Amino acid sequence: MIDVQLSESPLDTAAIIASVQDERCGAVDVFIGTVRNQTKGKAVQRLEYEVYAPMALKVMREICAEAEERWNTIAIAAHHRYGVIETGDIAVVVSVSTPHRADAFAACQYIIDTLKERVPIWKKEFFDDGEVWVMPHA
Amino acid sequence: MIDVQLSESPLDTAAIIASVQDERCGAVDVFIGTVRNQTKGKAVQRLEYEVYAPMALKVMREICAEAEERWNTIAIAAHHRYGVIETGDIAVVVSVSTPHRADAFAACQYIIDTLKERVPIWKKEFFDDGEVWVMPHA
Amino acid sequence: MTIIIKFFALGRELVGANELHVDLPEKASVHDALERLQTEHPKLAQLPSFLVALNAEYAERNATLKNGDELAIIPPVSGG
Amino acid sequence: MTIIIKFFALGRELVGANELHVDLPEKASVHDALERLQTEHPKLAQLPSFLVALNAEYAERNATLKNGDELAIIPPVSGG
Repeated sequence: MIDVQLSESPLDTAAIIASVQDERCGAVDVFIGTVRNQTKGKAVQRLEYEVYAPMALKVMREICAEAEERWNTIAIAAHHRYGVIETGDIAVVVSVSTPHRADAFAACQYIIDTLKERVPIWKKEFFDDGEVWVMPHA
Repeated sequence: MIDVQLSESPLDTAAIIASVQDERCGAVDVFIGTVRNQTKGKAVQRLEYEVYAPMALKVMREICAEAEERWNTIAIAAHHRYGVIETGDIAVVVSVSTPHRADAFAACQYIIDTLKERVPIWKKEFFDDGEVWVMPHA
Repeated sequence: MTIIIKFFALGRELVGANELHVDLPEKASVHDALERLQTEHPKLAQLPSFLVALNAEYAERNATLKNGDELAIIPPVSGG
Repeated sequence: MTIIIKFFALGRELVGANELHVDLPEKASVHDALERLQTEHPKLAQLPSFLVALNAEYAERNATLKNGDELAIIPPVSGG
């Protein structure tokens, strides 16, 4: 089972975790990405995420399918928020259930690492004195 | 912050995750260990966990402190259930918040791997036709 | 033929539009579309780098376009 | 002196007790306590392996005991 979603409203971590649980599974690994209150020592007021939705969903599905092929997984959910997000809020949740735990860690880390490289989502940080599009790979 | 607990009642994953969240953190990794409905193809009816409580808490605290020393973590919670557990129920939750995600995965995986090696907790599986103490390292 | 070009994040701000409809000769490539774009919107050069997507998939610059295609300028992504 | 020996899981079932109070000569070691135990509870040999903990910490078998110490027989653990 692969479930990818984009959401403008807050992500419900408990529901996302519950959606991957399965009696065949001994392990669930969950990654939760939150908005830090500072970047390189500078206070962040809030973030805004922009998304190319149809492509983002397609790429997220591809990445989850790659993980599913590579590790022994039962269910994968990856939800990303967009729009305005306050510091401390959750921007992304990746949840993977597997029969055995090493697969859960490896698949979950692969998905979040690859999501950050390939999924067309952009983050703008708002500071007291300005705003900037974050460009990690520029 | 290190928080270790043993609990006879169901673990509240959402509360455990919330307890480690912090605005300095960009990442939380959570491992949830659940009771599978079968072992080597044989249907498991339920499990019973027995614990040497004072020592288990001490060893859990040591393991979390080792992770805290080795990786850049902000908060760590590790809760283990004991007593009778039905299949599908949660036996253990480890939750680690960090500024950066690689530390969250590494610390969380270290804690659950080491917990399974060192913490004095024992699992008995109940089948239709008998019961057995699980001995992974015997 | 006409193609749609979509812009996001810094690219959108530099061009001042979410999308443009651009007329191109038949069998034009992604590369041709980008040349046209850079001539008409020189500010796009301020994007440190970008990839392109064709109909919601990453594409090479020598890919051939057809009428109605959706081309997207993908600045360095920063999700998660 | 008297020490307490605690049993868990299969060890508890083989001995038929959660804990025993055992009298030992002064300066007896963990090893001495285990020898006594194995003589009085030969079924313990059915434990495929075990570690020992002294006052809730893993201990070596040559550790010296003192009055009131809590020794625990730790069968292979299986938490998580």
